[in-house]
Amino acid sequence: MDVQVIRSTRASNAALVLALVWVVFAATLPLWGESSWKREMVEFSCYFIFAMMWNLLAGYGGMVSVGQQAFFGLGGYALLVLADIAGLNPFVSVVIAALLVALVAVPVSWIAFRLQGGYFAVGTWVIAEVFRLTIANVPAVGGGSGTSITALRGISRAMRENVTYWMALACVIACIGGVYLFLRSKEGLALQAIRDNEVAAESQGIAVGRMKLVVYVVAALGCGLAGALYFVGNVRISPDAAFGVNWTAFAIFIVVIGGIGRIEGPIIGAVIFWLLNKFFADYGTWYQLGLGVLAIAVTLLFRQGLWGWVQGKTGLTLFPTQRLLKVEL
Amino acid sequence: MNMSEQILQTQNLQAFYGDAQALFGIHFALHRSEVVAIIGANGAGKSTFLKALTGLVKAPADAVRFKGQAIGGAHPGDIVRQGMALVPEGRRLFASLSVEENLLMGATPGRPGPWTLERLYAMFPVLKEKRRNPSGALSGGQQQMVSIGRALMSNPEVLLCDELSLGLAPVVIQEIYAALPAITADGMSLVIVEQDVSLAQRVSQRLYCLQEGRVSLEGDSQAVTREQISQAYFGL
Amino acid sequence: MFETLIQGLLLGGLYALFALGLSIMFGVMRLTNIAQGDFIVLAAFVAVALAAQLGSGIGLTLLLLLPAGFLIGHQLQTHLLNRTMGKDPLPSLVVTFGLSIVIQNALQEVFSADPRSLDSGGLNTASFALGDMSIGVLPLLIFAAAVACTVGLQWLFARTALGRSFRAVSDDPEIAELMGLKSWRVYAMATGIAFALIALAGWFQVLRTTVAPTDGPMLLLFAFEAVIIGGMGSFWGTFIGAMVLGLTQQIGFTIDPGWGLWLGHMVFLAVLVVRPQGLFPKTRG
Amino acid sequence: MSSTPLLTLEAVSKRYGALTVTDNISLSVHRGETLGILGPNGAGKTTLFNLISGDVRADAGRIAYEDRDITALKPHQRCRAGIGRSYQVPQPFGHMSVFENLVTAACFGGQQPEKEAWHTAVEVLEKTGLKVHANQPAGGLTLLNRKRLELARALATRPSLLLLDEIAGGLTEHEAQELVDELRRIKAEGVTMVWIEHVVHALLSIADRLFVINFGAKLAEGLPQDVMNDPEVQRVYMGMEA
Amino acid sequence: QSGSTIKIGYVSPQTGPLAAFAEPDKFTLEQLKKATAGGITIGGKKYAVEVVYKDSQSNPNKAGNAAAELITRDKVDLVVASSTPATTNPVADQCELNSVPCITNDTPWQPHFFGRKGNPKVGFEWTYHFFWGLEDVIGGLTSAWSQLDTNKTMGALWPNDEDGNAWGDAKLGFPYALAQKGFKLIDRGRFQSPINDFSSFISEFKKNNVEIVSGVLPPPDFANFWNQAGQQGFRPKIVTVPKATEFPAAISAFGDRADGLTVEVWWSPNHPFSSSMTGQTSKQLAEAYTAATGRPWTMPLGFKQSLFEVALDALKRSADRSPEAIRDAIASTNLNTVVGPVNFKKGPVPNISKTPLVVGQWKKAGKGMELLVVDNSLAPNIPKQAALQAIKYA
Ligand SMILES: Nc1ncnc2c1ncn2[C@@H]1O[C@H](COP(=O)(O)OP(=O)(O)OP(=O)(O)O)[C@@H](O)[C@H]1O
Ligand SMILES: Nc1ncnc2c1ncn2[C@@H]1O[C@H](COP(=O)(O)OP(=O)(O)OP(=O)(O)O)[C@@H](O)[C@H]1O
Ligand SMILES: [Mg+2]
Ligand SMILES: [Mg+2]
Repeated sequence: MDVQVIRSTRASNAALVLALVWVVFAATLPLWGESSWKREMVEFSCYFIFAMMWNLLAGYGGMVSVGQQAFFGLGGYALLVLADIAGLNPFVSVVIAALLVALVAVPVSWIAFRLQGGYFAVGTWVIAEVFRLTIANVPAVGGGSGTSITALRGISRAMRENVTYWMALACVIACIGGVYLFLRSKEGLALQAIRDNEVAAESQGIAVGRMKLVVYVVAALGCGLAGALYFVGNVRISPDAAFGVNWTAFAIFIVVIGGIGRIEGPIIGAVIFWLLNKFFADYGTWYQLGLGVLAIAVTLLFRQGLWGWVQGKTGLTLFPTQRLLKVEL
Repeated sequence: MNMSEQILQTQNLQAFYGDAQALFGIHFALHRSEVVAIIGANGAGKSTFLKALTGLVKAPADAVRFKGQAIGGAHPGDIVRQGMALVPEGRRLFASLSVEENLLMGATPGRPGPWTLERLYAMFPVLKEKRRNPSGALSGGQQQMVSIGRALMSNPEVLLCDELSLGLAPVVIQEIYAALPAITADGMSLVIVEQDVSLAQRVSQRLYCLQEGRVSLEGDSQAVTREQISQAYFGL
Repeated sequence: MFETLIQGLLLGGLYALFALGLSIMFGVMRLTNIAQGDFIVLAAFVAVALAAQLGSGIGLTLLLLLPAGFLIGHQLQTHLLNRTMGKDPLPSLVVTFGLSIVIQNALQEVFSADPRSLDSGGLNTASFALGDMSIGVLPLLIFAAAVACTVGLQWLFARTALGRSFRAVSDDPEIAELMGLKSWRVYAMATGIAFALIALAGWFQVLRTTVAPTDGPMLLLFAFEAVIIGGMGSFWGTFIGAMVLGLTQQIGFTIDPGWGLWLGHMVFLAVLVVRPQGLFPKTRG
Repeated sequence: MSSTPLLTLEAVSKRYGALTVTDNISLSVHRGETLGILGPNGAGKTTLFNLISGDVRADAGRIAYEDRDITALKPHQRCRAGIGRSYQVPQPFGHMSVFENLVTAACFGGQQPEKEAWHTAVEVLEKTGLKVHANQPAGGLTLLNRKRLELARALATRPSLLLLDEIAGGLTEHEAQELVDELRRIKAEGVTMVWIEHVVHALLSIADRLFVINFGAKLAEGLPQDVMNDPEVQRVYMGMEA
Repeated sequence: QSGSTIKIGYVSPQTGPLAAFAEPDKFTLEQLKKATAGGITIGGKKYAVEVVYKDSQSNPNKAGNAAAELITRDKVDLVVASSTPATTNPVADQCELNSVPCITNDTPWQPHFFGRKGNPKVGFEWTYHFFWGLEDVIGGLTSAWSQLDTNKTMGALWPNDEDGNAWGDAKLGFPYALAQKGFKLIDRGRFQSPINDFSSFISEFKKNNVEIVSGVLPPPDFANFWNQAGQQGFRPKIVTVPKATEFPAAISAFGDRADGLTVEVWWSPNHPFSSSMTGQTSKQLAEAYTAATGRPWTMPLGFKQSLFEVALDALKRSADRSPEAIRDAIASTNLNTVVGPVNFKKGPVPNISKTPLVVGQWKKAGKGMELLVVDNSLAPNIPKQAALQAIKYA
């Protein structure tokens, strides 16, 4: 018997080509671009990676967390410790910091996984607060006042900007590619099954606990990476800012606007967020107010986010993860 | 009381789920104190029909007339206040309410009548035992009893029952169907959706068979034959 | 030690008052109101504006504030939040989060960033002696109000038809409609009550301290913790949760002020690890 | 029945508060047989399944499967060991297509690589008549098809022990007959089955043995005709006065 | 770089909890616009002046970002920033990293300098800062407190943030200096702000018979403390809580209970200086502000003005518009501003210039409160207006 399963669409093939073109284009940017573009790209990479991880956790893993800033902040502080205190190369430190954060996520998951639904959301937030308050009581990393990361002061501006930029770009590509491949694999199936019905998933042979742990740790790794990367660019770190709940708030904003539970979502969302920030950020209070109104409006009018809406109208899927059985009738 | 008085009719009732049409012009009538059975294959539209009667699925106003009034598309709450109650498919109890509170919820429309907690407990003694238990912790059959009881508490003139016997032990099915005469004795009319055709024939006076959203057979329950029914089921 | 205990309970009373509105909305609608704190702050500003405009005393201000709170909650639910209801908790999370940002910035635009307070005519510093301890009248009033509200809500939910309908609609809105309820009205009623409590909390907050437009979020987390320690949807649970939180924080402050909040959070997490469903899950009749 | 039993329950008990829902039940299921479980509503039948599949932990007693103590295993481990189950109230993965539901079950429960899982899924689709719905989201299926999916998904895990909880409820006579035929074929493949069913005639047409539960405890056990003639069973379950 | 326009980037907390500090911003920028309407001359060339104004949202991340954006996108020639370490430190760090000249103020110099891991022997290359230091506030306050007859026991309220940690620092902050001056300090350690209950502090203060309370608290924290002190019968003679009591609006929120509170004064209409940019005296500046906005004067007003005074002065003296030239011009600043003289060569450490500090007390005046200078021991040129009085309790 010949079983045919369709896993790509014409749009997705086109998107793949476009993505390759974009990668080449983006990778050469330091050769011809402005340094402000690099900086913006790095900053929004951090937002994007963070949002992507939140989407993985909430949109695919069904774990709506309001506490991912815990790992963002830890990533930043790990960078501080590695680069400033231990004296490692700051760029190498970014990677090690992310791995360390993933390690921390393992015991943290033990507490977080005791909770479900709304309890999980608030519980993770409190965990993030515990990290914030703990770090704020450690004078070696600046306590509640925070401190400056000085490891980059000796490095030349061009070198620092380019390396940071390429790192950010590599992280973004790895993030999109990794999540996409993961969701297409059979683990992706398990993840979706868990999101739909945890009890049934367990009884169909899926090791729900382990699967959630993997997702949680991967998301923590990504958030830690985003955090470390962010503070390489923004050399001042303090507990309130590093562990601020607005990191997660922005991630939610980005994901919801773009469309949750789809890879296109955070991409679209991050682009919109970037545009809004670029053109309206100087309006202060009104800009913030507008963001709030926009989040409300999109939620009410486009339940599935903007991409979900486009998809509903056109059937377009750039990152297909489903398996379509070809049935001859 | 005039036995032939029609308490409920539908005229060319159509119903949709979004763009998909589920009912294609149903003509139906129910008399006072009558028991009518609705049978039909899965997906034939039986549940949809009951939902359209009770306002859970929208219908044109004139398509449904209850006690002479056009009630198609009215709010379910208004319909139940006028005296038509539904025992929904799949029980659908309020999980965080106790058994007794579930029953009391049925009394929300505030219609006077013979059905009270005492009378229900007399009919289903298990429920009295479990009246303080959360309804979520009941077995399937016990839940079905609560669901029926809840509908009865509104003292309806027409009671619609969707798949009453689904998942019930024979002993309970017997109990429930044995209780039907007591229920209709007060002049209540019944519409029963039933999968077990012979049971449906036994307890009802007339029956309708639906097929793909249309009435494919209508007649006196005792008079219709097996052949007619299987033809009506599958449209052979 | 005794003093720490008393002060801890009084602090718990404050948290309970912050938390009860949240508990209602959690319980009836599975709605996580991220803007809870901001609405408390909004109520506080409205109280200040009312007092300034009408020159009314604090009592009259409250009298106006409570129905206004109810009305705002009712309308908010009817026109906005009802459209976010459903199995998925995310839409309401995002909408209330959006509201939180809108309120903060709108308040700042209208009232500027300055902190405000309501002149309580000495109530905020009044006290009476208990042994060699002196206890504030206002904290005691807050505590009493929290107890009264808890008793009232518990009675309302567990013993009245309205309470039953709250729970029924929260379980299965479609079937509740079959029983003759209009679920959006029930929701609006619940949110109205929650917002009357928010108004009360805002009024007390602006009497006991100053309030600035961006204070909202800090009020939220403790309210959350109280609700969850207690177990969502149970009012005595929320009250006890608030007490646990107030007490641990107070004990923490007494031991070392740097670790007081930390200890509160740790106890919260510990409770959840031991009893993930909270201490008193779910109201039952 | 000389071979060692496939599944053995030894004095298993489960309580919810003051209510004992499984009361000291001992039970053996032999390889290849089909065991029917009967009992009034609320007797504890579904709970018994939950105990076997691991969804609910036993308070006391021991459960052995293929000579291995599985009392402490997690549900997914028991599934991989070969215990497949369906749920009385269908629990589909609502946002996934029917096909993907089955691929998931085959991949994880059946521990097959993805490509093989596709084949298994298609086989099962054909067997259960769900092929026309293969690419539909499972959440949009009718109740009947959801029940079919329950069976299909359990089959896709390629179980050697199949636990079926009321899969014939709501079927027309014709459909029930088709279902029984299908189960016969599965049985012929050597799959051991335990079937809870209130549609007694369907159950009787296939069961080798019956086990009757009342108030969480065993009421009767034995060959179908013996059990059905037991006056106690007739009174408690069938509602016939002796 | 845009042809004949000099760009100054300005970062300030327009929104968020610190927004009160940025209240005079719009007015100050108006003043600057008028003063530079005809352009300025740098190295013999005429330039228009443009200010790019960025919001830090009271968040250090945003402040750092804003500075980076000013540098890379807007390509400003000079960055200025003010109002608390949460804004000035990240901005200065970005400038140092990207080799862009930077002037900041309104942060005590120790948290600015040491908080950024500055080395007193070397200093910074690109970033300059002027404000008073902890030694000033300690000296000023202790001198003011000594006007009254107290038991010299002080209770501390220092939160775990940039300011609180600096004030409470064992070596650089109050503890060491107070011990030197014979004060007894009751310090329970840094606490996490916001905090809803101060009773553990109050009972400790009562137990130790504290007569002076000092700390750096945000308004809600102080309101909590002050109300609970009333409830629990704690009646210190002197209460000096900067931040919470620096702003007229915050003070009016305390009503009568503000009467008698003391605060360090960094600028007031009473300061005998005038602006190098507009020629206004302190008093005229305050009056112009009230006339334009309808609001009472506030301390940041003077410092916002002086920030741009120093910036303009440096630009005008710069040899050309290169970053190095502008930096060198800043380094050689010697200017009399509306907050006093600024000279980065004379600082306690490199890159820092100190401005004078006095101590004031809020006194009831008609319906509102007015701030009167009660101690000028560190800056005798600023006239003292009244003597310190103990807080009166009903
Ligand atoms: N919520 C819904 N959304 C879309 N289509 C629906 C919905 N519910 C039912 N349908 C469709 O409407 C048709 C009639 O369904 P209905 O549930 O009324 O059938 P039924 O006769 O009650 O079947 P069963 O015996 O399985 O209960 C079916 O084709 C079904 O797929
Ligand atoms: N989670 C629970 N908490 C408390 N009691 C429960 C719980 N689950 C089931 N019960 C009780 O256990 C008993 C057995 O339930 P079970 O679902 O096993 O019955 P069953 O035999 O499958 O009934 P049915 O034939 O109606 O499905 C019932 O009385 C039920 O009320
Ligand atoms: Mg149906
Ligand atoms: Mg069962």
